[in-house]
Amino acid sequence: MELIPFYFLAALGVIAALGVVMLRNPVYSALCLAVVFVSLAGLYVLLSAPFLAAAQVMIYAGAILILFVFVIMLLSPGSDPLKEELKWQRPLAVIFGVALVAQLALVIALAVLPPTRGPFTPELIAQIGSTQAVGASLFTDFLLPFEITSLLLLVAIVGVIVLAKKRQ
Amino acid sequence: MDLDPIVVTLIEALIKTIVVIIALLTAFAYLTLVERYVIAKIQSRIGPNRVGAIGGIALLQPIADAIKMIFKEDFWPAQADKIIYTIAPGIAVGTALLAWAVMPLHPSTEIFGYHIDFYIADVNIAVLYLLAIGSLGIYGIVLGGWGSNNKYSMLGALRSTAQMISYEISLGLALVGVLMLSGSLSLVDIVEKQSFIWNVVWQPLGFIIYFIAAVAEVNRLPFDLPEAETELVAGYQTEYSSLKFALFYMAEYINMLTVSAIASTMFLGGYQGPFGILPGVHWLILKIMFFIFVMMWMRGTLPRFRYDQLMGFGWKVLLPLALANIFVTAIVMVIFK
Amino acid sequence: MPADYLPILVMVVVVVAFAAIALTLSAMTGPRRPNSAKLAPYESGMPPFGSARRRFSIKYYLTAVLFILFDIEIIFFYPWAVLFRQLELFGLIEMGIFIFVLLIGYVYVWRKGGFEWD
Amino acid sequence: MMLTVNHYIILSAILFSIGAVGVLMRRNPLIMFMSIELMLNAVNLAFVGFSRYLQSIDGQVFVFLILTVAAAEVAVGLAIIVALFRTRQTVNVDEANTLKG
Repeated sequence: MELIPFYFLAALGVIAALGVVMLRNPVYSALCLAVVFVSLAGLYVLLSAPFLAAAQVMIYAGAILILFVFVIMLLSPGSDPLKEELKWQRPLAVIFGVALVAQLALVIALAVLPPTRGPFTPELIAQIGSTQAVGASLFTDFLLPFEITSLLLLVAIVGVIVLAKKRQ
Repeated sequence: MDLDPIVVTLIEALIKTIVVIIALLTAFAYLTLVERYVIAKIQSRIGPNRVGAIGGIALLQPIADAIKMIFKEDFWPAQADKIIYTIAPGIAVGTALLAWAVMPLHPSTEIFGYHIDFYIADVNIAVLYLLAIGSLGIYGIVLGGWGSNNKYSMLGALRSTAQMISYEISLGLALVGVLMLSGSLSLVDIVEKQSFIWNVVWQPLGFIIYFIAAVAEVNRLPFDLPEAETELVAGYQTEYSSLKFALFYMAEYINMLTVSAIASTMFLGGYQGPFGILPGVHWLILKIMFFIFVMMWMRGTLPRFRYDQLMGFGWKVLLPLALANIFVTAIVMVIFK
Repeated sequence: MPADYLPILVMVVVVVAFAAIALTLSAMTGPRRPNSAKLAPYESGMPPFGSARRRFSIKYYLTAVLFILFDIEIIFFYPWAVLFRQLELFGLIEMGIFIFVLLIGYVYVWRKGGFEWD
Repeated sequence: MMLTVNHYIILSAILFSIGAVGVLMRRNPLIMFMSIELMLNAVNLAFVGFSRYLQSIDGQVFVFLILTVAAAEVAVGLAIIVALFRTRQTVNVDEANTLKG
C-alpha cells in the first residue's frame, strides 16, 4: 500500500529535479526546487519522520528558497546566455552524470547492509512522537553539535553583514 | 458490507474536506459583507443595503459579488510571465485552505453508533505543520508580484514578503510557551489540556505577541503597507482581475480566519467553553468572531505604520519580547515544578 | 504513523483540484476584449516606462537572510519546548547557552544598523 | 512488492546525479547553487532511509543538523554571489575566473 504514494512522490521529485537543472528561467528552476522539497517532505512522512518533513518545508521551502527567489529578483539576470564558451562541457557533464548513476547503482547492488536493528521502530516513534524522539537525542547525545550550531549561525550572521554592508 | 479501513478513511477525509472548504468559502463571502457593515458603522455611514435587503441587511450581496467576479474579464498583461502569473493566486488560496487540515473543531462524538472526529487529521506535529504551510503561502504573494511585471506589484510583493518573514519569527516564538505547558505539538492534545484553565492565563504576553504578529502576517491595518493604496495602488494584486483577484482576496480572509482559529485553539481553549460548559464548535466560532471583530475594529480606527517603524517594531521589540517570554516561562517552570 | 497523514493528502488533492477549477473557470467565463492599453502595466494612468524587473534594495535581501538564521532558532525551540518537562534545569541551561551565542549575533546586527530601514 | 530501503537509496542516487550534472552543466551560479542544494537533499533522503532501516534515530538528527548547516551555507554563499555581482555586474561564473577582488 505504501508503494503508490512512494512512486507518486518519487516521480514528482525526479521530474521537478530535472526541471531545476534544465529550465532556462531561474524563477522556474526555483519553483521546481520547491516541488522537490515538498515531495521529499512527503517521503519523510512515509519514512516515519514527520518532524523532519515539517522542518524541511519550513527551512528549505519556506526560508532558504525564498532567499534564492529574492536574490534572483535582486540580480534579475534573466535567462542563461545561449552561447557556450566551453562547447564540450555540456555533453561531458551528461556523460559524467550517466557514469555516476552507473557507479552508484553498482555500489548499491553490491552493498551488504548490516543487520543491526535499533529500538526505534515506526511504532515506537509514533508512540513517543517524532519531534520528541529527535529532540531527546539532540539535547542529550548530540549536545555538543547542537551548541556548535549556534556558533556556526553566529559566524554566518557576521559574515552576511560584512559581505552585504560592504561599501555603503 | 465490509469496506477496507483505508477506503473508509479516504471517504471520511474527502467528506470532511469538502464540508470544511464549503464552510470556509461561505464564511469568507459573509465576512466581506460583515466587514463593510462594521467599517460603515464605525465611520457613521450606511453600508450595502440594495441587493435582497432584509431589515437593511443585504444577505444576497456576497452572491451578487461572486457572480460579478466570475463574469469579469480575465486577462494576462502583455509583459507578465503567463504561467507564474496564473498559478500565484492558486498557491495563495491553496495554502490558506490547507491550514485547516489539522484544526480541531468539536470534541469527538458518537453519532448513531459511529465515532466521528471533528478534525481532518490529528497529527503530532500539527503546530509545525501550520507554520510550514504558512511559510509556503508567501510564494503566492511573491510570485504574483513578480509574475505581473508591474512596479507596484513588485514593490508590494517585496514589502509584503519582508514583512511576513519578519513577523513569522515572533509568531513562531510566541507559541513556544504554550508548547512548554502542554508538551505536545498536536492541536487536539493542546485543546483537551485546556478543559480547566485556558493557556492565556499562563501566557498573557505570548498571547499578545501572537496576536500582533498574526495581524501583521495577514497584512491587516495597521500593518497593511503591502497594499497601502496611497502609495502602491493595490500592491501585489494590482494587475489581477476576475476570479484570480477573488482568489487572492479569498486567501486573505481565510488567513484571517486561520490565525483567529489558531489563537483560539492555542490560547483560549479552542472548542472548550469557559469552566467546561458545553464544549463545542459554537464556542470556537464565537472566539473566532471575537478576533475578527477586533481586527475590523483596528482597521476602522488605527492609522498605518511607516515601513521603517513596522520592520523596526518586529525585529527590535517583538522578537526580544518573545524570547524573554520563553525564558521567563522556563525559569518559572523550573522553580515551581 | 504515515497513515495519520492520509487525510492531509486527500485535502491536498481536493485543494489543488479546487484551485485548478477556479483558475480555468476564470479563464473561460467573461468577455475577452484585450487592447494594448489594457494589457500595459498599470502605472496610475501615466505611460509606463522601463521594466518592473529592476534591481531593488539590498535591505530586502538582508532581511531574508536574517529570517533564515532566526527561523533555525524556532525549529530548535520546538522540540526543546515539548521536552521541557523532562529536560528541566539542564534544558534551560543548554538552551540558554545556545541563545546567548545567537544574541551576540543579534546585537552585532543591531549595532551595524541591520534592522534600520531608511 | 514491499517498499524497501533500496527504493529510497536508488531515488536518492538519481536525485544526487541530477544535481551533480546540474552543477557541471549550468553557468548561472544561482542554478548551480540550487543544484548543490538538490544534492544535499538527496543525501538527506538517504540518511532518513537508513535511519528507518537501521531503526536508529541518529540519521534523523543528522538531517536536522544538516538543515541548519545548509541554511548558514546558503546565507553566506548567496551573499558572496551578490558581492560578486556588485563588483563584476555579471552572474556568469565563466567571467569570474580571475582571483582579483
